[in-house]
Amino acid sequence: MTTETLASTVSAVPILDLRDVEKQYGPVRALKPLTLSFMPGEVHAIVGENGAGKSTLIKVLTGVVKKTSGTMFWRGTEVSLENPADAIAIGINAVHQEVVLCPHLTVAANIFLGDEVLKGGLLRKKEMITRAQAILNDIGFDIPADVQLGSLTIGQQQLVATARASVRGTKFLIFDEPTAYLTRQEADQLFKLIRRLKADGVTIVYISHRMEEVFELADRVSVLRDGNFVGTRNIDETNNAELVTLMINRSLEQIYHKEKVAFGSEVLSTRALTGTGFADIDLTVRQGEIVGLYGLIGAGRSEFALSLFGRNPSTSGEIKWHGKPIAIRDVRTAIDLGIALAPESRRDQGLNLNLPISLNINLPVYDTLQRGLTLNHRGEIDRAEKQIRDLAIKTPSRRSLASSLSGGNQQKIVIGKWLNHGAELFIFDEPTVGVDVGTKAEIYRLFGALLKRGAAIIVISSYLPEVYELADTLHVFRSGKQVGTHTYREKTEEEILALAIGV
Amino acid sequence: AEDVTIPVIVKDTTSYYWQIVLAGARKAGKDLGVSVPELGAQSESDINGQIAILENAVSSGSKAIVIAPTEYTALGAPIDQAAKSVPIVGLDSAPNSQALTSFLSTDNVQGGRNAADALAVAIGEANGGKVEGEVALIKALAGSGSVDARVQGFEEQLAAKYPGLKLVYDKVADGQAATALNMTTDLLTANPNIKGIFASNLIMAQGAGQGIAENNVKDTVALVGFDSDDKLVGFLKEGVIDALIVQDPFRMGYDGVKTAFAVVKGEKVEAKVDTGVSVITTKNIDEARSQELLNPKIN
Amino acid sequence: MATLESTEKPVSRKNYNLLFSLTLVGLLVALCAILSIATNTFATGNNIANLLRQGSMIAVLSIGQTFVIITAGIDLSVGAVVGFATVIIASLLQAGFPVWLAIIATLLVGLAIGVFHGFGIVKMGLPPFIITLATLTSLRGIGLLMTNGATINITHQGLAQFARDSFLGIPNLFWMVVVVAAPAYLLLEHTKWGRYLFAVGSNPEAARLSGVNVSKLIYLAYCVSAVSAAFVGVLLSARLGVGNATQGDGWELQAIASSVIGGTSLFGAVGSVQGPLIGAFILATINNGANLLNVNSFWQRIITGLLIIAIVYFDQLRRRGK
Amino acid sequence: MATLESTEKPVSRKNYNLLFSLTLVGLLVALCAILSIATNTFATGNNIANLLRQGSMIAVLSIGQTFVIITAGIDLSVGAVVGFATVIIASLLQAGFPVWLAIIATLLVGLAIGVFHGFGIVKMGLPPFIITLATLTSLRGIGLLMTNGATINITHQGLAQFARDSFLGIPNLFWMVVVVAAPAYLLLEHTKWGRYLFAVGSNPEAARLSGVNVSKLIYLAYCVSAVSAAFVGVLLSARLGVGNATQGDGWELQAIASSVIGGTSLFGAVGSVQGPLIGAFILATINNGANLLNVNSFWQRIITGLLIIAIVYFDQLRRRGK
Ligand SMILES: Nc1ncnc2c1ncn2[C@@H]1O[C@H](COP(=O)(O)OP(=O)(O)OP(=O)(O)O)[C@@H](O)[C@H]1O
Ligand SMILES: Nc1ncnc2c1ncn2[C@@H]1O[C@H](COP(=O)(O)OP(=O)(O)OP(=O)(O)O)[C@@H](O)[C@H]1O
Ligand SMILES: [Mg+2]
Ligand SMILES: [Mg+2]
Repeated sequence: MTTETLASTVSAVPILDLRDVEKQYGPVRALKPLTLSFMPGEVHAIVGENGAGKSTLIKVLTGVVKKTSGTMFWRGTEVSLENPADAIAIGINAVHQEVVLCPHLTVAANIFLGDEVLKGGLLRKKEMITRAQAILNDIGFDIPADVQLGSLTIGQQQLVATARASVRGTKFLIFDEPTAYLTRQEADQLFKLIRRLKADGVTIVYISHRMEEVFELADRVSVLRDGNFVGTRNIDETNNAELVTLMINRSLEQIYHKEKVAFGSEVLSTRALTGTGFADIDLTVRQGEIVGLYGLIGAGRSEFALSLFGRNPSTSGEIKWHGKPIAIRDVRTAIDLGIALAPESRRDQGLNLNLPISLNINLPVYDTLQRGLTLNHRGEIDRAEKQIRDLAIKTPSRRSLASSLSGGNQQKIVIGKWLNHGAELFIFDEPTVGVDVGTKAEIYRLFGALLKRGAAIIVISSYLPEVYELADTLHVFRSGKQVGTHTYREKTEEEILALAIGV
Repeated sequence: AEDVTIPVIVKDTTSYYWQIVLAGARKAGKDLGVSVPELGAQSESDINGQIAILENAVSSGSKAIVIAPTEYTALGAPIDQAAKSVPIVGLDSAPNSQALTSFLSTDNVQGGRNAADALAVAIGEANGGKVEGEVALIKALAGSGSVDARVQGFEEQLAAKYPGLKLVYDKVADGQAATALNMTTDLLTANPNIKGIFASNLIMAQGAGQGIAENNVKDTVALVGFDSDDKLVGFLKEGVIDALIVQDPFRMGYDGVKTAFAVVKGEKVEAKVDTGVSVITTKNIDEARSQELLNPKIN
Repeated sequence: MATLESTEKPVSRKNYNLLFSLTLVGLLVALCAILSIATNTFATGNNIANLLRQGSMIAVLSIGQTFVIITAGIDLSVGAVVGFATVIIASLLQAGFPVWLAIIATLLVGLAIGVFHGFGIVKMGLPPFIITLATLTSLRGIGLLMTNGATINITHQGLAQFARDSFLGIPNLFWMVVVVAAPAYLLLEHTKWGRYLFAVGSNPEAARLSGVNVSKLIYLAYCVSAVSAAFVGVLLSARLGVGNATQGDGWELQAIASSVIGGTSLFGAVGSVQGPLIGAFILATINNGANLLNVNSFWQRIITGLLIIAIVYFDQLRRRGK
Repeated sequence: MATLESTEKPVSRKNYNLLFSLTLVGLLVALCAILSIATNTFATGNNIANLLRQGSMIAVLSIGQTFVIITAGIDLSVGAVVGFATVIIASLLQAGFPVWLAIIATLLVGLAIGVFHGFGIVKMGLPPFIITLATLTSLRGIGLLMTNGATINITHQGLAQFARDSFLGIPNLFWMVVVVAAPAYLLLEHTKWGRYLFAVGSNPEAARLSGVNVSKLIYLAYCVSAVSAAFVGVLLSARLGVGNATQGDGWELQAIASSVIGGTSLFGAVGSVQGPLIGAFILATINNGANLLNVNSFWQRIITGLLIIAIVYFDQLRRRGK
């Protein structure tokens, strides 16, 4: 123990030191020899494009995957992390990019998984629930501790994962895109938590595609590109433009932009539409228009979108398609009308993870690829290759399984599979979650192309700057109700946020 | 006397043989005016199932019980136990119990001996009187009492009387005709010199017979089956099967109930009755007794 | 199908389980009530004792099976293990070993089988279905080889007497269910191991990331199942007084069915100890009732199939309704 | 276990499948080579014909089963459907119906069973394991009830002759495998329905949100399986010349084993037509070889179990190695 106390007092000694750490997945070199130090008590951001190797680095640090070569030093002594238990044992914890918890267990059970409260060898269930609730309340997360995790929204699950990682005697805590599914308000709570942990001497590694968060939180930032370590900067010695240039090796001027497209005729409108999770929604969307839906987690936007898409049909109210009242009873009806939905949860709703990229991309259009008795294989291949090219999906082959992609690249498939579908109304639910800045710009440009083709778009986002800048009309949702409708920049971001929170 | 209930518990209700036993019991029930629940496990190897059925029969207030014990030892104690409340009449195979009021059985060991004799005769006929060569045995199940008894009789008789016949192949087909058929074709491939086969029950004989027909070796390979139905009689007539060893299951069922009813009425009954095994070949198939055995009035 | 579960409402697992078992108990009670009216023999002490004896073996098997299914696995070997265990204990007893030693040895054989399954799944990467199917096939072969297909007679009387006797008016065999169910309940519901079993079935990756030794838990589940099966083998040999390698044929499906009727999900992470127990006794009651009512054994099969559908359907309805 | 799959390398599914079947073929060839050396009867035309006949029924069953398993389901009823179908066709033929009509009617009965399974899963929300287990139980009951446990003798000679004959030197029964496998291959690999089946097995919700009619595909899979099983019933009745409700017992496990040996994953979304086919013939070759070598029946079981483990293990190794 003496060496440990010694090491922690001498702040010049890195808490974790990586030397030539490398990771290969078969032929894929996800992480090329990398040398990097983390200092005790710092907040160290890591940025990079999709597939740059950020999550891979985290997985190596937490023993989830074994490094291919290189050495790691924990407080000056070499460690080999064979499995997650080894990492946890020395105090390394992580909130991984994909929510990795057990949906069948309660929130409390998830929080204490692997670290149960016992008495006489038996579980103290009540105590765990009480304590979990106290932890959640303390952090400021409004989540019941005794419900099954699977019954929560994905954003809430993300918060549970965060709460879980922060309470286990952690000395080194890694967040892999923790705000992807959080709204600004929840993100603020998270930041408060991070600052508190930092004050307690915990080292934080923070991965994000949102530059403003990096500047808000980090002491130092490291950039990865294509598995290579590009450099580390002190936060006050760098700026947004420099980081973006380091990341993508070119500069990028305008990130949020909506091309000006003249509005055409009305595509869809709803009146007093009511269903599970939302009530009395009135909105109209026209050709060439982006309608934004903003709200906090659980505000009912996704439920509303799913009802337009026929997945959970609405219970009352009216939907008009090109001015004519219609009923959308199932997904097929919606698709046949010309509605496309890129859903919120890529894992649960958007992807067939253990199937090839090609199949995922083509899934909505196989109807058009069927020629008589057999499938048009050429068309299938061409379409897959085109989307991989257009969206710069980073993969060795269209035949790779979707699960082998980095998070952001998976998200590109979720969007990509609908892009050439020829729909008239596109609903994008959190379309840029986990997507890097370059690709984000690419996606927005694609939105523009769709609009010019005469399509209409509904964008749901919990990331206010995104919808704020993109939407021609912005609807604010709160607890399943529509609480405001505004045209572009009619109100300030602060006013919108206040409306969504309801203060 | 409709309120007299005498259940009959057989070994395996899914087998045709036991259905004939039940048919005989049913007939007796009608003739005597007693109610005869027809019970039994769903497989010969389900000893535990038969014990449960016996227990239920006792607790459902029967006046007497007729049972064909599926296993010698295992049914002993349960029958002892049951006999404390009701008289028990045994059928077909013996249990390890002294408590049976009467016992009507087929001597399966004797059936096996008869099978060996019949096989020897058929081999002799096909080979100009020479009773020698390799023979095979296809068993229905492993660990089934009646099959084991037949096999025992068959092997004993071969050893005792036909030193020229060598048992070279001894397989278990798990009650599946297709398996017996596959085994037969493979046997004929591996041992082209095989002279005869004994198939230890109805389904085995169906499969083995099909194998012999499929390979067109009915003139060179003798086949003896145990039990009978239309299919096997057809085979017998075509010459695919040379002899069938048949029991008298109908009588066993009929007399079983009749005996049990006599016990209920307090009459004296025989402690042991042998219902007999017969060998049926093309020579005696048209005799009245053979026809009676081959065509039980099952409904 | 996972499809159909996606519409489930958020319900705390605990309450749900309790309610579910209550309704299953309700079903069992209803079945018994109907049978008590339909026959005048069902509700006799003697018959109830029979019923308890008859259901007990599948009940024990289904508890073990449930541990495995909770990890999203399956154990097809249990029927064969039962048959094999009867051979082992019978051989040992006939070789003159004392009863306690023979029982322990048989349970250890069960343990070895469970370890082998764990090894096959964890180290060799075999699907549970395959490794346990292979064991099913091989164990029957080994048992038959050891006995040459014959039955081994157990001359020891104490064991047989034990299987027939009662304690406090309840058959010893049923007490054996309690002996298995009580610690199983404790293990599953009140220890971290139980919780980890659910975690492994729910999301093995999450469990691993939490530092749970997933491999160990898989060993645990298969060992519980195999040892339970060996224990049932001991009980069966006591009840039958013989060892016979072909016994327990098809019991794996009965055990799985009991478990699923009792609310276990074959996709893992959902299950209890009380559910399978009740499931097993529902099946036993159906059989017992059919025997008492003198239902033709072919009809009995048909009815059993239909009742299984009805019971599970009813349960689905109730779940959705909530 | 999902755990162990997470370390899998990204390999293109298509190439992978091809390679995989090649290696299985390699195994089959190796088995055959060994048997050709060990016996002088294995490599005879006559025996090869026998082998093809013997493997053909399980092969057809395993193809149907694979469709179901790809959707992450299971069909335990196929063995019972086989037995039941032999009863149906035998009864129809003995009642004087022409062969073609009897065959069509039998296949329609199979279709009805498949529709029933689809209905139970889709509309009633029952787990596939339960509904098909219930059908297994009930169908045997119905078949036994119809025949009273007896065998129905088929006097029609053409059918039996067909099962015995060959065409171009290859047994007709094997041609029947081709008749099933070719369209099955086309359906699975070269139509949108095939793609949809994989999508449903991988993530039904994602499939549904992509416009796939998940329910329809589940009906499709279970109908393919049940109709295949009914077709096997037709073939079996032709081969045996009888209808008997207890035939085909346990074939469901053989079909599933063949499918899994052939690379199908019981977690769904992974499978092919050629794999199960080869799997079935590997099992048939093991049995045929054991018969030719006159291996004791008990040893045969032990060896079969061990070989299943060895084959699947070997395959796992190869997968990981890549
Ligand atoms: N299990 C795997 N098998 C094969 N390749 C993988 C696997 N996991 C990741 N990769 C590849 O490794 C590279 C780095 O992926 P990683 O997930 O680390 O990226 P990332 O920087 O986290 O990206 P994102 O911002 O999109 O989350 C990518 O090219 C990805 O396709
Ligand atoms: N199946 C369901 N049954 C009942 N209520 C539900 C169901 N699914 C979601 N809800 C509730 O409906 C409300 C809206 O959820 P929804 O996911 O649409 O919110 P959202 O605005 O899209 O937020 P998020 O950013 O979390 O997606 C929430 O209160 C949620 O708990
Ligand atoms: Mg990542
Ligand atoms: Mg949402």
